[in-house]
Amino acid sequence: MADMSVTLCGLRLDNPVIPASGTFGYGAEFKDFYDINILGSFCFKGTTKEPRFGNPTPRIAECSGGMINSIGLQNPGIEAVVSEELPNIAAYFKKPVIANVGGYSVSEFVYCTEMLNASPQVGIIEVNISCPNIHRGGANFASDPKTAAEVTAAVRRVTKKPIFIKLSPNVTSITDVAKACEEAGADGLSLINTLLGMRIDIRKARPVIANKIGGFSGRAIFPVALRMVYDTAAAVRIPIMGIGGVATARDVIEMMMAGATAVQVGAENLRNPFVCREIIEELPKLMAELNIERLADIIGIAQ
Amino acid sequence: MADMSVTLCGLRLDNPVIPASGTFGYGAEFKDFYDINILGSFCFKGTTKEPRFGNPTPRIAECSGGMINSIGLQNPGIEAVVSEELPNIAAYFKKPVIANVGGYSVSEFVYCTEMLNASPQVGIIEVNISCPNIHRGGANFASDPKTAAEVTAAVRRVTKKPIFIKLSPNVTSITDVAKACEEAGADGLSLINTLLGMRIDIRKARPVIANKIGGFSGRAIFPVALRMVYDTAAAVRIPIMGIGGVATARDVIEMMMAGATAVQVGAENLRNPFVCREIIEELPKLMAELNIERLADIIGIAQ
Amino acid sequence: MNQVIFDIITNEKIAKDVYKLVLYGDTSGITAPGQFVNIALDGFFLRRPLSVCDWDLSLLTLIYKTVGDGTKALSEMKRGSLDILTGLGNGFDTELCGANPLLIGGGAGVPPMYGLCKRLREMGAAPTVVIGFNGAEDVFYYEEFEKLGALTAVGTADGSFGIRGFVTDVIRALDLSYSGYCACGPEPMLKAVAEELPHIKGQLSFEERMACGFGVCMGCSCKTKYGSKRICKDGPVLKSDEVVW
Amino acid sequence: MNQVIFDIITNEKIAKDVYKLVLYGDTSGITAPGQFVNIALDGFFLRRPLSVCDWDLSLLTLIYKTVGDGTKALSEMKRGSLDILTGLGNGFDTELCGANPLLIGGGAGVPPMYGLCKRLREMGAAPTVVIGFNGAEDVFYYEEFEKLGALTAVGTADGSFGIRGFVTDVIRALDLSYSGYCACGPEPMLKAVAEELPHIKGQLSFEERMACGFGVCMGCSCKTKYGSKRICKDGPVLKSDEVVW
Ligand SMILES: Cc1cc2nc3c(=O)[nH]c(=O)nc-3n(C[C@H](O)[C@H](O)[C@H](O)COP(=O)(O)OP(=O)(O)OC[C@H]3O[C@@H](n4cnc5c(N)ncnc54)[C@H](O)[C@@H]3O)c2cc1C
Ligand SMILES: Cc1cc2nc3c(=O)[nH]c(=O)nc-3n(C[C@H](O)[C@H](O)[C@H](O)COP(=O)(O)OP(=O)(O)OC[C@H]3O[C@@H](n4cnc5c(N)ncnc54)[C@H](O)[C@@H]3O)c2cc1C
Ligand SMILES: Cc1cc2nc3c(=O)[nH]c(=O)nc-3n(C[C@H](O)[C@H](O)[C@H](O)COP(=O)(O)O)c2cc1C
Ligand SMILES: Cc1cc2nc3c(=O)[nH]c(=O)nc-3n(C[C@H](O)[C@H](O)[C@H](O)COP(=O)(O)O)c2cc1C
Ligand code: FES
Ligand code: FES
Repeated sequence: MADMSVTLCGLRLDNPVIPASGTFGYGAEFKDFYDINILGSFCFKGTTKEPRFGNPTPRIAECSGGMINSIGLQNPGIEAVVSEELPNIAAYFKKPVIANVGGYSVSEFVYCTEMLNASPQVGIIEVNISCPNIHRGGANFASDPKTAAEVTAAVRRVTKKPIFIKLSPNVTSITDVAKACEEAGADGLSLINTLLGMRIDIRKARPVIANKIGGFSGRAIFPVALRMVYDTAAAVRIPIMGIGGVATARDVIEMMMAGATAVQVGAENLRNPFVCREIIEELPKLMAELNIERLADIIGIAQ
Repeated sequence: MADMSVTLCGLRLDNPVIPASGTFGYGAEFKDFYDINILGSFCFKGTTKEPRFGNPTPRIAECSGGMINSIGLQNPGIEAVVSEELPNIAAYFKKPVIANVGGYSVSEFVYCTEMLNASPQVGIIEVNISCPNIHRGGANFASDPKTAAEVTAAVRRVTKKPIFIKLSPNVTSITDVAKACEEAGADGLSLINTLLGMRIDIRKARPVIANKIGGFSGRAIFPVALRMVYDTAAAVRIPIMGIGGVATARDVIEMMMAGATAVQVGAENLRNPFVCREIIEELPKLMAELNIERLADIIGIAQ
Repeated sequence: MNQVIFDIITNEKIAKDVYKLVLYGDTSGITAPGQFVNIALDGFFLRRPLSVCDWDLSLLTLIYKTVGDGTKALSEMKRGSLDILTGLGNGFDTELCGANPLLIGGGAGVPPMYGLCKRLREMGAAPTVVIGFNGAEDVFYYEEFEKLGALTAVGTADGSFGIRGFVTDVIRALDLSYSGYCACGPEPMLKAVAEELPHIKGQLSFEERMACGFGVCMGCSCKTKYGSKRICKDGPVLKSDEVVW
Repeated sequence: MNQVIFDIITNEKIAKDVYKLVLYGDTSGITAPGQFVNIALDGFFLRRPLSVCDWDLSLLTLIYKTVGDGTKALSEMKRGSLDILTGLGNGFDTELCGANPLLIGGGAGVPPMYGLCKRLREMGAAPTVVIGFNGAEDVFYYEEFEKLGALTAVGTADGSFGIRGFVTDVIRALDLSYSGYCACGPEPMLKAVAEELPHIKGQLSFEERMACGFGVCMGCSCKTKYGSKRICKDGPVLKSDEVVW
């Protein structure tokens, strides 16, 4: 039997396949589609301090091989997540989950992280720093190694849970940001978040998305994500979750060979709700074809 | 009859469709496929001071909706371009062409530009600054507003021809680089060049491309290019050539509505050598459907 | 929600740019009229949501207008199979309709009214149907509604068929009283209907750009008087008294 | 170069992972054996280059091995049409082959040898054919070459068919003299052949990852003694005395 297990900061996952934040809700809908306990883990929708309705609609645009979203971090707020969603999840998901945390100020990240400390269900906190910093004129925390490190250090101080900083691809050097986060105490890195993208409705001569610009993801971005995982894996020692355009078992293998310890599947869940199950079923076959006995052995071997 | 003409820095083009540098050679192969004089213009392969063989092979990898190339600016050198290729082109292309110039130092850009001054065939010089600066530890000229402006100013001093600076998408803020180039005297901007990308050969457990990382382009990158054209058009006053993933007349319209005055078609020429002709034939039909009488009227209307 | 592979039985033009698609497969996921299905199309990243027009144990009827590349590609598929997620959304609550409900459909919003009308007739109700189109060439399913035994009135914006005007003009012309209403069509039509019938309990079916269609992405959120709802999961049908216009 | 829509006539397995594809369409773009065609496949960005195995006025035969997703998808197409660029590359120069040339094909490099052998026989030459495979289950076209009236010898790495060993072992076993040679196969094979036959004029057909296949992208460049050449346009056939190993 093929060994698909991987270990992320001491957390052993049965396999490296993890639905990405924002594409799996809290798992409640998916648990009716298939037994989600087959997953390595899952990462739930990004949570902020206050409840947020998010951006105006349309929030979705289609692209060749992908989609643009502009949800604007709609979520019920960290209190409701801790008091309602986490207990709900406990009823149908028996493994540790990954909590994705967003924020518009350093203190918001800290607040949300502290709120999660008491939940044994939360195995990893993923910190989504691709949000505008309202205290610095709206510059994105993820665009500058300094602000990225600032958030990392602040969150590090308030939790003993493993923290993964989720990086943005919309930067000149993702390895600079990655190294700054590592130095500031990150246990791991998640990359990548969405690329900035847009589409125009040629009949209306205006952007499809109400907010004009949104986050582009799906199969189309895989080569961009892969090169960032590859470069970052060479630049840091902490583990990486590879994210971006993953849709097949083959993509999982490429991501791991590039240096990812686990792999998240995002937009593909929305078009094919069974994709994670399909990947988990396909992986052992592909491993056999490639003579891979332990999946963990291939992490970074293309470096 | 639909009016497809556009004017780029005083240069009137019959239509905005221009094959992109590196995907059309010097036009010699394409002239056997169709009458290339139907094109607005064409942009020939990037030229450096010395002849270059380029990178080791494999130089090509396939992606979902696109491809990665790592040609490494293979070209016969500016002298051969001026003394052999330009006279060859004159025999089959009757309109001004766009000369794409590369360089690994400011002086190389200056040298190549000066060499083109005497060629009346060259209507526009496109300066590809997505090359490593060998005098500054290999940092890319396009990654920093300062070095981008330095190249622009140096080239500006030595030519009266319109210069378009070709920007890289692999930056945190393309508008900062764009504004720096505008201030330094650029007549226009071409964007975008390729995204950094990679693929791994899972059977060999190593990158497909000999140089590991290459330039990702094709349909997949269209939403990224469109948003950069949109943002840059709002930030500068000089005209923009929109490039990246363009494959249909519809894409041309989106690019122009976002703010492009002309549009270049790259990788799609390689899979469908007739794509530019198809777009030029399709444009008047789509204009009629959308009630567009003069194509030039839609430039930037989605802003 | 079920994922089902359906076989195309027929896919024919029934009006200007409008096609009727009849599919064979497992429809057990569909539980109420006004629900929708989400269709995967080769070469397109997102699925295309279409309302259930009619269904029985093994046949599913959809009616769609070709508006963009996806629906155009669908209209060219004359045989083969389609990967479809079925039974999405809440659908209309027939219990809330009463004995003589009014059903209003505008353009591409007409199809779900057919399945609803059929169920209501089976339940013994006497629905009145008002459907609106731009012109005569756009009209479809007028006779089908009549065959169900429903009083059916058609309005066209240019007056080339039935009564000239919008569905609200037709409603005014009929001047009947109703136990409730159900409507599907463009948002300005839904708003006009709600304003026209302020004292009647209504159910309105909304459209929004969707990514998943099954409630996880928050792409289709909509503010209501009772908080945020997902058009794909908590809708597409909202009650008239919760809608924030 | 011509762009032609070909109809699939047959597409059958002829050996382990090897398929023979017969197409109907305009072959006038093909001017020499050893040229290749470039096939567009739905859902794949780049075309797939395959050598011309055989052709007449309206039929084109290709033989391919399924190695990845593209060739696998091709092997599943049993009918329909294909968008193909034909007549790419230089091909073998039959004039340079002389009266008794040696043709050497290894694995997926065997197909172009068939068209070449046929033309040489038509010109009155007496080619000897040496083809190499991994094992008996991989062997194809042995009888077809014999039917052309060419002395044909097969080698397999595991000895399960013909002579045990590589094509160079077969060449040594035959121990004949030749007026020239032509070879197509994996690069290590081409190199071994060139070293085995240093005094004979050879033509060697190379492979490289290609984007355009018609000479504009510089994706397939290769250094030769006489400068850089594009495998797709100046090749795929290079002369033995220009190759830099
Ligand atoms: C719940 C629901 C039920 C629907 N039922 C029907 C029906 O029964 N008959 C019918 O003709 N149409 C119906 N529509 C509208 C139909 O989904 C769109 O016309 C269709 O998706 C357009 O696809 P396209 O590729 O042709 O257009 P494009 O404009 O090329 O599509 C681009 C993207 O925008 C989306 N999109 C475009 N228009 C709409 C729209 N009006 N609503 C939602 N998404 C849109 C597409 O799904 C796709 O993701 C329904 C929509 C929803 C949300
Ligand atoms: C001039 C020429 C003639 C050829 N003739 C034949 C032939 O007659 N029969 C045959 O079986 N094969 C032939 N090949 C090899 C054939 O092109 C590849 O096996 C095929 O492209 C693999 O596609 P895939 O999608 O199955 O593999 P994948 O590995 O999934 O393809 C990914 C990408 O790599 C390229 N690629 C993969 N392997 C090769 C290769 N060996 N050479 C060039 N590109 C490759 C593909 O074209 C595609 O762009 C020829 C190659 C060249 C260059
Ligand atoms: C609809 C949608 C919502 C998302 N919401 C979040 C979020 O709340 N927090 C976050 O860190 N990333 C979010 N993402 C980004 C994904 O988690 C992922 O990083 C990105 O989409 C790239 O992966 P993909 O190409 O597989 O989609 C969202 C993506 C999508 C498509
Ligand atoms: C094979 C290839 C070679 C290229 N060579 C050059 C070049 O020499 N100079 C340059 O400025 N851009 C070069 N480019 C970039 C293109 O001109 C274009 O900016 C990019 O590919 C994005 O457009 P596309 O998505 O339409 O391909 C090359 C692209 C490809 C695919
Ligand atoms: S479309 Fe995803 S939640 Fe409604
Ligand atoms: S593949 Fe483009 S030049 Fe050879």
